[in-house]
Amino acid sequence: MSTEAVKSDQPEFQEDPPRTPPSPIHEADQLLINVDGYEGPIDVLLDLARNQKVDITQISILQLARQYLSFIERAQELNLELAAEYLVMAAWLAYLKSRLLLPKTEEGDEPSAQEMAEALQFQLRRLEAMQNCAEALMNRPQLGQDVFTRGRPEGLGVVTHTRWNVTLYDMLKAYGDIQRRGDDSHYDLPEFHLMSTEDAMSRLTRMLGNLPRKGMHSVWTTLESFMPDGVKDKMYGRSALASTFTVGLELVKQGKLEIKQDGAFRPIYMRGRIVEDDDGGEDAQNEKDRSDE
Amino acid sequence: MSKEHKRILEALLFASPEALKPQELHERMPDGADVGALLKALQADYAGRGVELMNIDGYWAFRTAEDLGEALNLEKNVHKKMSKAALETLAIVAYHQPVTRAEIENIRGVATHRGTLDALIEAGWVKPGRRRETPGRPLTWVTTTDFLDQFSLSSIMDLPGLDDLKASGLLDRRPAIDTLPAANDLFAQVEREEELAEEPDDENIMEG
Amino acid sequence: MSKEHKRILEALLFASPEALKPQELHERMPDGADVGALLKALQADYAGRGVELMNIDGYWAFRTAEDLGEALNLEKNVHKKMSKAALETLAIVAYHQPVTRAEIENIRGVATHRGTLDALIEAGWVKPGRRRETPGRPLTWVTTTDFLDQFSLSSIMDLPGLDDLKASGLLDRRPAIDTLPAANDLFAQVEREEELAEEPDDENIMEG
Repeated sequence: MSTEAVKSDQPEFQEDPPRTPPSPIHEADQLLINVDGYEGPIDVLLDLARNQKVDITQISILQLARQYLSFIERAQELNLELAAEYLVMAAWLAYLKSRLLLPKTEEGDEPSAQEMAEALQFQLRRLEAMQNCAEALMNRPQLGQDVFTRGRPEGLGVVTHTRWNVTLYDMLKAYGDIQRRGDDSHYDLPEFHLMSTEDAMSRLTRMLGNLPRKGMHSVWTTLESFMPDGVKDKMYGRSALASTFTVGLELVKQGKLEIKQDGAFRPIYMRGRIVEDDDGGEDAQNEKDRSDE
Repeated sequence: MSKEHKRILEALLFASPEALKPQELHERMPDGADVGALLKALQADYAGRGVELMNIDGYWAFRTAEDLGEALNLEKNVHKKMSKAALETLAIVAYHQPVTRAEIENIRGVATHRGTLDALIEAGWVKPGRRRETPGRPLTWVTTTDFLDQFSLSSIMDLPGLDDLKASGLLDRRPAIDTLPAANDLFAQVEREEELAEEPDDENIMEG
Repeated sequence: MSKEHKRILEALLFASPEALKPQELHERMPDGADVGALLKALQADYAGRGVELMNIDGYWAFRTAEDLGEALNLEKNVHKKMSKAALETLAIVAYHQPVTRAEIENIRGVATHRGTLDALIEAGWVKPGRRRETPGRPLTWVTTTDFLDQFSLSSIMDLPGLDDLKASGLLDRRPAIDTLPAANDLFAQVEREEELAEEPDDENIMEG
């Protein structure tokens, strides 16, 4: 039977004569016209198989292969560019065709031609099933076309209650901060009753002069013993100590005093170093004048 | 009155983005549908349900039942911290109320952002008081009952006074050097003194 | 099961622009409401009406009844027409999910063009699933809840003809014709193909 017969409006109830390969040129050209509409070689094969008008499980793989190969041949005659997969399929079908036509031989592990044909048939059936499923899906009632959501939903509100993680302490602390900041803006330096280094200098030089002497040097005397007596004000006491020690160091630098300490936190001893009465007196006097300024 | 017609009417009213007039419904319904009777029937079907068919000024639409408005909202609790500026402003309003915005700024020593008072009003802790009868008649601010609730105070008089604050150390502004413990051995105090000298830094951290 | 609870649930589902999960409903329902039972009861109330309560992949929403599509004279929201390739791919993802791109290509017997999956993802019908724990850890693709909503399906178990396909073994994702002795993958056999094909086009092969 020719393709013309298949294509004609022949009533379907009429028995088909035994199938022969359709006129290759015609069938191939028909496919080629449509080639952009196909989703690859399996799709083409599926279309060919459908044209056999039999249950897809009953299709003639050999006939299918011949039809497909003539389609490829025709495409090449016409210099049509076909995607690679069409050529791969052609190669595979050519191979399958030769295997199907050759007498059966023992081929070891290789799948038989029959198995390969069944695999192709499965592939075709599966794709057909998927195409049918796509159609079935699209035939379902669709949202926005057949099924609708509420046209104007009121929407669901969210009412947020804010819970403040604030304690009374936080607020009082904040108030305290403001008060203190207020203090800062007119902050008077506290007046401390302290012994200045100037005072310490005059005290120390005076006291050193009064110390008993032995030879060229006065006797070693503890730092504490130069401190004023009966000081109640702790701050004053500490400043006196610091200032006297600082002044002591200054006098050491001037060569008028010697300081020694036997170890950390051990008592500090000082003694005057009277080199010459005239010079020392002069220097001391100068120092005094300067501090008075 | 066909059941099928009622179904179509129901679906139409449900899916329509606008409320529809009977005339509009009539145009969309199959021929021969008695829209008026169908609307009445549908309204009766939905009476007392969570959704009701409402006739608003001649337009028909489904609406969730009015009494359920509250129930449809999801209540969420959000825990928030208050900004330092807000806390200070709150404290000033609490201690100095009624107090004007200018006075708040004066006490804080910085300009108050608009949002700061707003946040306190939103929190429900501060509300406008009377206008001060001075030039410009500025609005004063006072604290609310919610404010007292938040801090478990029965009245504004329960706020600790300045003296209390001082006594509790909240207003402490003594220089660190003053806070040295009495000690006879000055040299033994060196280490301890160093520790205490860091105190002003700590305070800065708290302020920051 | 309280009538009041059912009213609230009904109103919630009506008012929500989106389908809601029982968990979301539970959050908004009064304490002690048996959301599951209420949903069932409500679904029964609406069965056969013009509006029905649908369960879409565990999300619940009111929708107009499927069978009224024709009768509803409403503005249709027609989405962009999908290509044959996209529809085929959608069907493969739907019925074979989770499915890798290589598996889709195998079933279709053709390399998938870039835009094909993209269009489905853009439509919101397909999304990436987990990676398959096989060499190369290929990404799988699955359908979305929106896909089910679009086609009025409660779950992928409701896909038309699913059981028949399963029974006939056609949901086997494995490649079918890669049992070719010399070729494990048709499309990887460039060299062999060059031998066999008369006029191979290298570039096309690479692109394919």
